[in-house]
Amino acid sequence: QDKRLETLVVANEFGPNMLDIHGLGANRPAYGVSWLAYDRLMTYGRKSIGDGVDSYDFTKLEPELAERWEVAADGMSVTFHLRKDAKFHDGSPVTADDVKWSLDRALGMGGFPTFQMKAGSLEKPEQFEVVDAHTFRVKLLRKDKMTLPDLAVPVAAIYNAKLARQHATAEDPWAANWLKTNTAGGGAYKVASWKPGQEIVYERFDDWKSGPLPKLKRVIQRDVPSAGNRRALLTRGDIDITFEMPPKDFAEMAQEKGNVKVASVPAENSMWYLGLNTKVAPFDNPKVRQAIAYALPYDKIMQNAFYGRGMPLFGGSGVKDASWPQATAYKTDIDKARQLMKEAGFEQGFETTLSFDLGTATVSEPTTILIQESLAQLGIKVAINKVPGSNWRAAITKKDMPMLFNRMGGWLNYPEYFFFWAYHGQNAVFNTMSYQNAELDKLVEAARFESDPKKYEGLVKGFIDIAYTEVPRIPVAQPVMDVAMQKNVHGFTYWFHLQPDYRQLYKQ
Amino acid sequence: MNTANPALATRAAPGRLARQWHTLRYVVGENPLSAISAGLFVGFVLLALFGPWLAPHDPLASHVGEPLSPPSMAHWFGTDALGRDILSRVIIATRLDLGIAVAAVALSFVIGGLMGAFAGYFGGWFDRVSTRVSDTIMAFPLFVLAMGIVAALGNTVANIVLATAIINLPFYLRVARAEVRVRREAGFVEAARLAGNGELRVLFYHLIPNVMPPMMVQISLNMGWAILNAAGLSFIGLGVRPPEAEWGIMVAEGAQYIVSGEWWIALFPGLVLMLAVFCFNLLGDSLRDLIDPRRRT
Amino acid sequence: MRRWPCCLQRVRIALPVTCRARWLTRWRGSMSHLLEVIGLKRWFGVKKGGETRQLHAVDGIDFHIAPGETVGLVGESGCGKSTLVRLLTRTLDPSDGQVRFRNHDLGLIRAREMALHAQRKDIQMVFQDPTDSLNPRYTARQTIAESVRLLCGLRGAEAAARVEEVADWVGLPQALLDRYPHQLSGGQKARVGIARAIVSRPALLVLDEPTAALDVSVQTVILQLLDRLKRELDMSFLFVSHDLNVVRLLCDRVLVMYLGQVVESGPTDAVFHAPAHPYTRALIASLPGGLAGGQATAADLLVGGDPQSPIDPDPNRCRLLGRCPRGLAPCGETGPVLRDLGEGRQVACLYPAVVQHHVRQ
Amino acid sequence: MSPTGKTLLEVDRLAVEFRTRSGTVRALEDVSLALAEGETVGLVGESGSGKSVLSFAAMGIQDPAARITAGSLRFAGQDLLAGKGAAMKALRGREMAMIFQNPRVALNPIRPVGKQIEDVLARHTDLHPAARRARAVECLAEVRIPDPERRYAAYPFELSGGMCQRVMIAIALACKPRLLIADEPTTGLDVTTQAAIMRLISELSAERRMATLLITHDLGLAREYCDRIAVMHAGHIVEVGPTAGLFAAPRHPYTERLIAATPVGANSLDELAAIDGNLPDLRRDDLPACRFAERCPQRAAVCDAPLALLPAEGSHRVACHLPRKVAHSLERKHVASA
Amino acid sequence: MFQAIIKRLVGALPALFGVIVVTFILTRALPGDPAAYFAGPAGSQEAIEEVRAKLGLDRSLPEQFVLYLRDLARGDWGYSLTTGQPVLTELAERLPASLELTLVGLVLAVIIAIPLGVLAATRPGSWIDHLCRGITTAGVSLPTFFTGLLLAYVFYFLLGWAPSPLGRLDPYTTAPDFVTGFYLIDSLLAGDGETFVAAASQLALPAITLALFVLAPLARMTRASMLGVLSADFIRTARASGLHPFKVLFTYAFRNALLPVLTTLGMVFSFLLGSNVLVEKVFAWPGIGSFAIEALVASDYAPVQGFVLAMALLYVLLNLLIDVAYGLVDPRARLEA
Ligand SMILES: Nc1ncnc2c1ncn2[C@@H]1O[C@H](COP(=O)(O)OP(=O)(O)OP(=O)(O)O)[C@@H](O)[C@H]1O
Ligand SMILES: Nc1ncnc2c1ncn2[C@@H]1O[C@H](COP(=O)(O)OP(=O)(O)OP(=O)(O)O)[C@@H](O)[C@H]1O
Ligand SMILES: [Mg+2]
Ligand SMILES: [Mg+2]
Repeated sequence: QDKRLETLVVANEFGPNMLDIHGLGANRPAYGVSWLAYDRLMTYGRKSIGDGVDSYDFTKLEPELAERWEVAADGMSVTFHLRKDAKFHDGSPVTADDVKWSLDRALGMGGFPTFQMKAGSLEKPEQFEVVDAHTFRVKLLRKDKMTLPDLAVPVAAIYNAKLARQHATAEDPWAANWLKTNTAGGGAYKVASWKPGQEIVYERFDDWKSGPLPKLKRVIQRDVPSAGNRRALLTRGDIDITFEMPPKDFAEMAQEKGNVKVASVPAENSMWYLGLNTKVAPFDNPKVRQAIAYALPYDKIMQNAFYGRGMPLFGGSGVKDASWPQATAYKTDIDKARQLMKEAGFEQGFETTLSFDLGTATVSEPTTILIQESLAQLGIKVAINKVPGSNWRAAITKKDMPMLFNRMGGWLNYPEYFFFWAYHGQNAVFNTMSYQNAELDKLVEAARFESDPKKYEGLVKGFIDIAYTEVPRIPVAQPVMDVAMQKNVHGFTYWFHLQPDYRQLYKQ
Repeated sequence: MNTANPALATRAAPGRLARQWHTLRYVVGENPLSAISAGLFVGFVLLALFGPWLAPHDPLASHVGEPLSPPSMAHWFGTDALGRDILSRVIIATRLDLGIAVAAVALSFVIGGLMGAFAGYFGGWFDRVSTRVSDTIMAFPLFVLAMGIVAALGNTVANIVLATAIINLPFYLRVARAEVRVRREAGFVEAARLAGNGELRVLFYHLIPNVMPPMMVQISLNMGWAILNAAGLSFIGLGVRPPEAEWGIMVAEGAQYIVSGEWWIALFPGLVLMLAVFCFNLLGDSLRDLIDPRRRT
Repeated sequence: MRRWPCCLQRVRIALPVTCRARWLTRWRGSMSHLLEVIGLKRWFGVKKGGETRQLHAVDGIDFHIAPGETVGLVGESGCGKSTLVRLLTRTLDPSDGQVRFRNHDLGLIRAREMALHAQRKDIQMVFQDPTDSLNPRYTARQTIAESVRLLCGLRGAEAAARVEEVADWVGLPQALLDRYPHQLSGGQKARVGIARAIVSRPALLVLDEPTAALDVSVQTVILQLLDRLKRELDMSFLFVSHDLNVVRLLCDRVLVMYLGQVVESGPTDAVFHAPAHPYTRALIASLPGGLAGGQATAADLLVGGDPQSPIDPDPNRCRLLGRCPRGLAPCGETGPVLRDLGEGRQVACLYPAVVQHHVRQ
Repeated sequence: MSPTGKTLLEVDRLAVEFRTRSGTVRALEDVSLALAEGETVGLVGESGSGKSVLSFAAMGIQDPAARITAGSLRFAGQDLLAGKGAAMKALRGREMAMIFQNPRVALNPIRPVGKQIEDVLARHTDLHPAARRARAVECLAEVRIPDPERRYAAYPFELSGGMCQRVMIAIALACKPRLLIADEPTTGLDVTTQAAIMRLISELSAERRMATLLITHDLGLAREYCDRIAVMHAGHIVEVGPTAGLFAAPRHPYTERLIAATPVGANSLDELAAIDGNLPDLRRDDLPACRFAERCPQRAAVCDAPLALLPAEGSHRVACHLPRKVAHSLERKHVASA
Repeated sequence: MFQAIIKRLVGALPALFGVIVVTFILTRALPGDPAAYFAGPAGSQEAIEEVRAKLGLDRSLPEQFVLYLRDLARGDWGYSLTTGQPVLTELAERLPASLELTLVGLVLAVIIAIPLGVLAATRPGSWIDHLCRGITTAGVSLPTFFTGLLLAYVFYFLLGWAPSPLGRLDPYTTAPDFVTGFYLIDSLLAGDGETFVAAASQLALPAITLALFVLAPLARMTRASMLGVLSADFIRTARASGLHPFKVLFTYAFRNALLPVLTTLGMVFSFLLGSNVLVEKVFAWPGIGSFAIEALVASDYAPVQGFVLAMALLYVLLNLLIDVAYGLVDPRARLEA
């Protein structure tokens, strides 16, 4: 029985596809592996948000591998002092050299890690400097308030450079191949075994020094693709915790009186939205976009697709503050929508296609069907296109879908961060609407480096207002991170990367 | 022309019809399952034809007020997550599902049947090539091939039909080829040649009409299989697009509600799907009864 | 003789006599032969143990049929009778040799093209199994009508009238014309088969065991029908059978085949009363009633078990060797060839039984 | 040529029916026939007259659809139908054996022929395996199969039709039965092979004083090999008598016609006479008492009266109200002698 | 015999080549862009092009095909991009899971279907016959995923008789040492009864799901061929020789009836391998079917190609096996040397 109390059985829809978060094509569960098997220099603080649920605190940074750190007086560099007793899983000590190698690697691997580092203005290897074995310095390119937070995200994991170098080759200087299937970290958990597509088993690293020793000795994380099965497993007590169920299941389990409880935390900095491609007629016409924003059956969607597991991002009363995400002022008003359509010259309606990612079908499908039904009132004939996951990214990159229902979130909880990627005229992949607005661009760029809170609030309100008036994307709901677990599981913490953190979990 | 084609020979029809009617009655009478399947078949055809008029509700209209309501007098099969009437959706889906099955089977029947008949009759390189083609298709795990085709070409109804037709092709090819080969040497074929029939005439007027019965059995069995196939594709998300009602999708959607106790969402479409396949399978058996009572299965 | 509709004659006359020069130059044999077969061979490739070997189904056959003559062909099962028939009716291509019909070498026409050839209607055939040879999906009328249409070129009412006339001719009641084969009795099916074969009034009718599948009681009727047709329509018959009694009653001349070759031929009575070849003797001896008045002895029966294999037989060896009650050493060294015995008789045996002059009773 | 020994098989007023989808077929009605030891009896008749049904019923291997509705079967005094055919099961294969037409398909295609003989031996004797094998080879030798040792392991498809028929005879005779039923044993074989097989059967039955029921539709064959002949028509035995007498003076019009239709001894086609009409449909409810009546040229009012096999002369018996008088018998002689 | 087997294998080469070509074309036609997929959510156009070059996808199709063939010839089936493992290793790891499931399903089906078929054939037209037919046809009419879900719901969720649908073993049992990859066999080899029971109970529901699906073709074929054989002449001979009814039924009839059943068995097996895809998804079974779906969705060419090729090879081998088995039963069909 003790063994059971120290073992956590997790079921998720699908597991990691590799063990290296820097790897080409690493999926989201791989972030979770990185989070547990590797340490970072710093981590975020935690705060209780009631109901025995914790959330990370993005305003607070706390030590992990670094005991402490100090920002230089000019504000252009930060010096980290590493824990002297920290060890990697193979027993070798953690040194500044490892840190440098790791951060260099994040820049050198290209793709997602590089992109994420760049978000914190970490762009060049020269920025990373080994001072001595246990002292490490990061030089800043500019005074970016996101630099330090960005060193606490999963991408900034610290690798065992000595071990990894043994597996590096000339073509593969970063040992990418080896690290795909092996870990070289010093995190709280070791990967005891991994069978891709089946399960990953973690075992506690008893020598872990970067925080209080976790209570769970062993975590078995199985892939169970069928949500129904996961729910059954949980209800019957065969697993301890599971995620990513249809909202309806969470809604029901939260109501049920059984042995299951549901923790839910609104996911920061993210939203479900209906994107309208501003490069495709008639969505290049703001009136049409507004008409659609008025025609969406918000309440129906909340009730029948989200089962209330989401924060409404509609029906607000205008942009009053800089909080993010916040509600738009739109609410379902077909007459107004008709009026706008008439003004735009589309009284007769038109035909278009609404796409969504098959992987999100549990929410997207009912939503799009409701949208389709509702837009029919404006004479808009919508064909629904389910795009399998593999095609989704290709399609998004191409930006040729006229309408899409999608979810977007950012790790670093700043509105300008979100807007930079999702609305800015640089036209990043996430600007799925190909939206261009010079004025908005200016406001977003300014906000990033604005240190005066008052001015900052003004800038933020400014770009939110533009985005909500022009509505290239119509926010629908802020997703909620739901987790269902046995009542004897405690200590759940919400993290921005949405992956479970077993270090704080315990069974009682 | 008229006399060469038995289907057009109305003069002889009464005797034959009467006889077949008699056999049919016998087969049905002796085997209750055949009677059931025949009844079901008629039912499904009627549903497919008149579904839109029979459905009590608008199958596409959502009723947010009554989502997931269990079967009741108003909604015999209950409603789904969007409050849509499942009975109506099941009824409407009949046309699409049967349509897919019929189209796919017709396609593979015509192409596979002709290829097989030619291969069986003329032999030679065409035989070798078409046998290779069918071997190649058979060497695939068939469902995976269908998945691949739909995934590659896009999940439209046309592509589902195409994929289903392709994986069914070898069966028709083989049946037609084997049956033609058996009969190629039959006395009546030789006799037809002596009567001055050219090769193509022999094939089309004498052989093909005679291999139709075994092909019919194959058709009926394949219909069921085609429906299952389309449903399977829907289940893994490669099926028909929403909000089109299709049995497979409805089951797949309903599957996630089973555990939470909303069994009706998956159960009714699943049952109807099963009934349809069941009916076609039994029908195939009964056809076989009609054709060859002794080898009945 | 019954009056045939003039249309038929018209068709016949209208047929162009395509005499290719080649045929003329190769023309030999006497004009009196309707059909002449010269050195006809048909081999089938069979795969055995990876290599292809030749099965000599018909292995060098010579014979002829005169107009109006009825020739019987007997021989044991598998000796190549049907193959020979198919070669003559041109549904199978010969490997070698000639099939001369009215002095044209029909063997040169590919079997596939024969269907549309002008001579098609002059050689017709009645099949062994009346059930198998009727398309189960055609009524009797459709079956006969097809021949009328394709062979006589008749259409519409003319054709319909013709079908009924032929049905009359073979004694098939009009009421049965609209029945499918499975609704007809064996004798009736046989009549349909015969009717179909004679619509075009062929010069040569080949009958491959036409009564083998019939009951005795029906067989008699069919035989008598055939006999009548032969006389009244002035056709030549090649009558294949393994019922020697039937051959004896119907045929003028008989050919005895063994393993792809003709081993004896001659006028029926003569062959029956004084068979020269040991195989013929055995054949006749095994008839109930026996050889020439019950004098059959065990010595006349074949010994041993199985016949030799028709696959790549040794040409320098008598094919009966091993079953022949005499079987002498030279038989293993020279393959016997057909030689004349006088009185129109031929035999292929090194030691034929002495042929006594036969006195008809 | 009356029965020489004691009666072995006795069929008494047997009636067999088939229930089919289109009505009840009364395949046998009131059939009586007796076989004595060492005697060979021929059973002749048109196709469908019920010869096979009778023989199958005698062996107890009839179709599941068949029902024996009346009559009895006795073998050496034992009632074969008693106790759900228990006696029959005990005797079948040991005391009574049967061979069929189409020997090639009548043997198990995937079992060596020797093994098939052994199966019978294993069932009916208690020979140990080695002896069984030896006996099986011996059986093969008994039916004059050359090289029996080698043929023991042969499969039916490796043997010619004649050989297969010999194997079948070997299987039937393996346990030295007292009764052999041969249902058209030579149909489908070549004339020469046919003669050899028939000789073999008659030699063996003479050797073992075995009663033989030879079923055939070839009158010539029956005439050559049988002591007595029974003529069947539409499920009735219409005439039975010693061979010579029956051929010389057939009493029943059907027998007469049958003989007339057989080309065996005829000298020209014109001598042959066909039998009009077909066998009546045995499903009919209104079958006349004499089932030949509807085909009979001399049908009279009396023909509607019930009918039984009545003695005509010696052991010659006939079921006809108007049998031919001896004097009226056919002029034609069916002996092909000079 | 050996030669004949080689000949058969060589004869299968064209079909295999066909499979390779078709798979190659199909995978390239998949609309997903692997380069876009692997460049990650934030990949810019240049990043995507870079990845494309890395994957060799910038070359012309024929060039890619030739390279692929060359690698195959060297025994290199490529790497799965999603898992980073060599495809062969992945297949070798997952194939036993699928095979074990399929075989157990097949054995289950055979154990039920063949007696049912024989029973039905010995009493054609009886209520037993109709019942058999009804049951088996109902089985084949159920979509496998529906059956699986239903079974899991009833026997696991409602009744609690079956263990959780969590793959090959419950989380608290460790897998036996790898010998054959079949847990049932490996656990027995290791003498670990507990693991055996655990593995067997995990197998039960998915195997039943599969078995239900193929019950019908097997029972139907058994019945038909049994009926055909029972009315054959040689059965009459056997009965006339007084052989015991059981001997007639089994040694004579059944062995002959087995022949077409064997052929069906081969077809059924390849069918099962196909339907595995769905069943594995329902029961979280770590077989190659689920592997193939994932790879297909990720447009990960190498595993899809590898999977199909492996299945095709399996199919060829299976047919060979059946031919050999056929020859064992039927002397007429023995493979000629
Ligand atoms: N298409 C073929 N391919 C190979 N062999 C063949 C073919 N047709 C016939 N044969 C062989 O040729 C030989 C002669 O066959 P054929 O049918 O002519 O004999 P038959 O004398 O008509 O026999 P039966 O009396 O049984 O009808 C046989 O050994 C047969 O197996
Ligand atoms: N299983 C059956 N079902 C219905 N009727 C049957 C069945 N078996 C035989 N009969 C009928 O019984 C009658 C006698 O058949 P049987 O087989 O004994 O004839 P036969 O004299 O042996 O003929 P043949 O010479 O053709 O073998 C026929 O009318 C036949 O239709
Ligand atoms: Mg022949
Ligand atoms: Mg019979």
